[in-house]
Amino acid sequence: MSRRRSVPSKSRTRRIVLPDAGDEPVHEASLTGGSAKQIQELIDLLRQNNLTELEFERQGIRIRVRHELLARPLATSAQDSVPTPPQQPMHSASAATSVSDASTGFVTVTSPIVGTFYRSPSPDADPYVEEGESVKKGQVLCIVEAMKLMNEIESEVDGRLVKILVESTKSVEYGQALFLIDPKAAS
Amino acid sequence: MSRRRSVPSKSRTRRIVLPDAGDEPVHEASLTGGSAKQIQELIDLLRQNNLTELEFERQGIRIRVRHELLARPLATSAQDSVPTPPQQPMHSASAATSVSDASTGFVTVTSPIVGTFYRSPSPDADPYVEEGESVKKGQVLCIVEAMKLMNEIESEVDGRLVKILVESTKSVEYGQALFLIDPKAAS
Amino acid sequence: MFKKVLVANRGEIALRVIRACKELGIKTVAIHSEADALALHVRAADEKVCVGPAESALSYRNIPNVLSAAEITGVDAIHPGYGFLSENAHFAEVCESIGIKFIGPSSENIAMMGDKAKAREIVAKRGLPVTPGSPGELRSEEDALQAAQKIGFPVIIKATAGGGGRGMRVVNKAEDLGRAFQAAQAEAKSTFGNDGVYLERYFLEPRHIEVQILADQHGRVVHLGERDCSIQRRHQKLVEETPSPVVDDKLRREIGRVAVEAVKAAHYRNVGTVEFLLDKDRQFYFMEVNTRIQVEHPITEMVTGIDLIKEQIRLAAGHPLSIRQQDVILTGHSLECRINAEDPEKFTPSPGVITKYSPPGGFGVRVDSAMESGSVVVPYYDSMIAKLITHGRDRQESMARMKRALGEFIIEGIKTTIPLHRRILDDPDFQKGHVSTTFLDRFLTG
Amino acid sequence: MFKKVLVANRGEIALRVIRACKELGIKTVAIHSEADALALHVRAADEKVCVGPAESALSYRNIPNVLSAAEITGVDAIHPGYGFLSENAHFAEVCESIGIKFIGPSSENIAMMGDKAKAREIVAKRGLPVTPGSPGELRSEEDALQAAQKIGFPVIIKATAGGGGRGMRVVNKAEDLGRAFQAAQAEAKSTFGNDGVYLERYFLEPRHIEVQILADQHGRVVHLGERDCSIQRRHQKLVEETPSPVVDDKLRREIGRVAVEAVKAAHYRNVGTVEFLLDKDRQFYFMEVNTRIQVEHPITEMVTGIDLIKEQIRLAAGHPLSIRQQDVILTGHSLECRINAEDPEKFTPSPGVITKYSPPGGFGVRVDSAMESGSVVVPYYDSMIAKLITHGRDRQESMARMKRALGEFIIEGIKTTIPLHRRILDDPDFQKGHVSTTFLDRFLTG
Repeated sequence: MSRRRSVPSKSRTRRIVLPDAGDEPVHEASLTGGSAKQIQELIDLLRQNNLTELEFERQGIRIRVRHELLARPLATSAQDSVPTPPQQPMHSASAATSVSDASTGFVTVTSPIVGTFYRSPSPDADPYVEEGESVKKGQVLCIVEAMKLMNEIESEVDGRLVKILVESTKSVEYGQALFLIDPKAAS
Repeated sequence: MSRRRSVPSKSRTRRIVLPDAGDEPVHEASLTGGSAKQIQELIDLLRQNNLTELEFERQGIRIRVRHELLARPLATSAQDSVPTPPQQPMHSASAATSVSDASTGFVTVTSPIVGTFYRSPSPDADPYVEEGESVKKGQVLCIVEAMKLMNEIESEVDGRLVKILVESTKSVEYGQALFLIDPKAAS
Repeated sequence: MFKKVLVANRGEIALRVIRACKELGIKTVAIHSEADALALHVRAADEKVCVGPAESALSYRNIPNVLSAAEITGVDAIHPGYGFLSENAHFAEVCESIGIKFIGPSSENIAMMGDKAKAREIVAKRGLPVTPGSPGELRSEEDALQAAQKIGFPVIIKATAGGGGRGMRVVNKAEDLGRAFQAAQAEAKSTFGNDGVYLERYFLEPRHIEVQILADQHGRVVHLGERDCSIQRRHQKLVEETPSPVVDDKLRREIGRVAVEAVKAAHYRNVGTVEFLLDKDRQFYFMEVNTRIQVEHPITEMVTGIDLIKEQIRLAAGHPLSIRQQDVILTGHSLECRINAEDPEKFTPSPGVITKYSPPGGFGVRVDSAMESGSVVVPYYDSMIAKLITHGRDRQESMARMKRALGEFIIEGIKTTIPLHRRILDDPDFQKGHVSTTFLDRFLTG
Repeated sequence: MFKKVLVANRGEIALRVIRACKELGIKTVAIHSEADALALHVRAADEKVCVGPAESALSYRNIPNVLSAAEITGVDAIHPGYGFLSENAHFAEVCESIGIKFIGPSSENIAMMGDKAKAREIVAKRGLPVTPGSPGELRSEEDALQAAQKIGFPVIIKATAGGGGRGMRVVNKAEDLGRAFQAAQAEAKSTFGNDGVYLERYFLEPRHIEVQILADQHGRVVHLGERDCSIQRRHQKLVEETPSPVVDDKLRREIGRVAVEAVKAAHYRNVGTVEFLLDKDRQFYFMEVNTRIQVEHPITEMVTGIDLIKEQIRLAAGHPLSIRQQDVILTGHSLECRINAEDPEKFTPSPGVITKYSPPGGFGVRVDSAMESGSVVVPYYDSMIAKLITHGRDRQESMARMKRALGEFIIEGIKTTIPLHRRILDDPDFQKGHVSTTFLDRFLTG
């Protein structure tokens, strides 16, 4: 899980009265029993039914379980019954900001808050990190500004930054994917 | 198709002004192309899909296509793919009052009108016919009284009356099954 | 009050009647064709009887089977809905003769009002305004020419037994009259089995204004205000509203008074609708009386709070009117859009399975429909599958609500006229209320 | 008027607000938790922002994320609905400070009315009837004993910050008072973080009567009649109606005047509800002011024709009241049944997938819900999934309509309270209007 630090903004155009966002237990919740069980049921379904893909979509819940063929050689046919873990269930109650994708091995860094995404600490400064560069656990990757507070988003793995998924100055919602990191490429 | 004749009722408690029910083209309509095509589609579906049973049910339309195992020896397994014709599609636009069931070979005599079913011409008379008896084409099987008119329902096949499906004096709706006749047992 | 009523119809109006009966504590019997065995109106009723195959002539309009269904289920009364047997004077007469109450006017009322020329005559005799035209049926071409010259061209020739635009001919000048007269007679004969025709002044951009009336057995009559049904395609109404954007209080009082006098002149009973034509100079003319509940009755219910079907049943049961004219208060504005299972541009029917049906809801929104997810729109009957009705404090609010509700209405699997209604609601002329019966033709071609 | 509004809620009330905004031509932003990504309120809005995981404390009640969502989408105003942040004075204050209009009363209004003992004091000072009780917060057991002896037993001890039945203790005699006082203090402290308690006379079979008010920025206040919410289970309303079967015109005028004076005394603005207790002798006593739109607001809309959410938005935008007291006309009678996803006998929650959802329709029936076939009732939030509202010319008609609509309402896949509502509607005491807040307990145990 990535951490964020709140630092005061340099441009204080509006007075704000806010509880310190850092005090909110936003990323303390764990995956609830309910959704974990549902995901397990889908995995079981996939396994029992010899399927490669199983999609479950309902209002309020969207879960997708897919088997990536490229990840490993297959035993007999395309109808391999061994499932992979679900890719980032949207219904998860966990505020996890990094999710590992078993098919690619990449770690997805997601936004733990709603705000505006900045790749650099100020408009004229260099970006914190570029695609292809190595990143260390605890290294700041970007800022998400929320209510004039600058929240630094840190990497929580060592690895190589494969992809930046959001343009600087764009707004991001809770859980939105920001970066892909390849932890196997840690230098 | 069975025929009916309108005869005046003996008990004329109410004066009625009615077009002669016999003039209505109630049983002249043929199976519409639309429903016949849908049934054929289901049969094709069943054949292509190697199923024993296929049920199609929607508001306004209910079609059931089933393969009766007892009717013939099976080629390989219970999953025989040869379909039988549909048993009396309810959606049929035809006002057929006799429908042949290919699995049993029995002919079902249905009511061409709405009314009250009587097995005998008058309360103290003998029934027109009993189960197990032979019937001839054109023989009166029962009366369906509608609006004080006694409509005689005739058999339109030779055969043996296997089953009487409605109790005397009960009301019957359009298309309701009244008798089963086995035409193979014609004497 | 009746104990059990047979509903001799299908679709939304059958469900509408069943709902009213349930609220009155009356048991219901649904009839259905084989195509409608699983329809919602059948499941909503207490009992059901199959009366024939899909074709309505052999089922819903099959008088012996419908009456037999009424007899074997022991009902007190039959509600005919609209269409089918609702304006069949013979059916009403048979019901009367066998002691089953026909929920509607008397067979005499139906027969008299069914003869359009006769109805005009009765109303004109009372000194009420009818469209200038021939005094009665035209006997000859000479008759026609004389009448046309008296009222001035253009004129329209109509069948006395007519309806739905058939048997009609517009004539612009005297030399075309002879041929048009003969053609109209021939068409009337072949369509209605009656070659009677009459002639009226033809108005270029009239509005269709109709007045809802209620009349009890004691001769008391009230009217419930007007409906503006000017948005029509080939004489089929598509959008209706009340109050009309062009009818003010003074005109409403006048036209209401004329409607009441017209039905009084005809000794009419039960619910009915008096149809008028309103020209550009705000002159109104009697056209005809519809002797059934109308498709568009809900908009009147929305602004008056009066349940017309319940009132109709009570009147048929011999109850006196429960309201006086001064009790009728029109509150706000109401619109109805008829949702048809049709291509919204070509108007070709679109039967099939409704794979998803999700009606709009919330304040001021009413849906009258017998559809749900999985319903089948069969090709044998009318294509109207739902009526979307909104009510607001004023016309602006009820239009805004209609737009929002049309946006929420999800019907998948078939094509519907919802997109057309959204376009009409966006039209500046419609928004300003500047419409006539020719609006939709121009709208569709323009 | 606002150009874009963020709706800081979910479910039917979020959809209700979005519908009102659409009709006013205002763009909408939905927020949602991860559990509600595909919910109807999200799809109905113009924009959407995910504000956190399923738990409402981390999403719908997460002030920084909700305000960030408002900032990144550039809205002018936030509508809080009911529950969640709707009565959070701090949230309203932050909105005010950053220039985003909180659609509701001021943060001062919320804070003041949130302190139940304080609100009672303000109203009592104005000479208006409050339940006999301690003048303000009780400081000690001696205080409590003195107050109780003055007003007479039984008494009820309540938390000043309270609500929903928590922190309450009924005391029948003096010797039980000490222990109850301590227990209530401890419960208040642990539930609300505030051990303030006060004491009132305890009425045995009171009715819960509340008055809807609207107040503009210029201090003008109108009331829209009362709602009778006596059918409750553990202080949760289940069935509401207006007008109350026991309130006549005279009592309505009096209670309305007191409600208006109470909110004037508190300099209250926007919509609000003044709750009263009505005893068997038809004496009424002020209880508290709810500073939000209420769940049961639709029944007032049905009888007044006034869209309360639109009115609330207009008032928040600074518009003066569009209606005067004499313009408020109550027409007919309206009932609301809250349909909860609960076992109708044990009241255990019943989350799950709604395999079939088919709402009732027709005249006088309104459904406020954000459910459809395939919707998932998630276990994280309130169990109310639909509000079924009927309107009729009188109480008899609206009850008959409710019975028929409950019979039509199909919700499959989960359990709902529909069967309970049908039983309540069949109860002779309910039908006669002979109910109090203890009705449901007796009904369920009897």
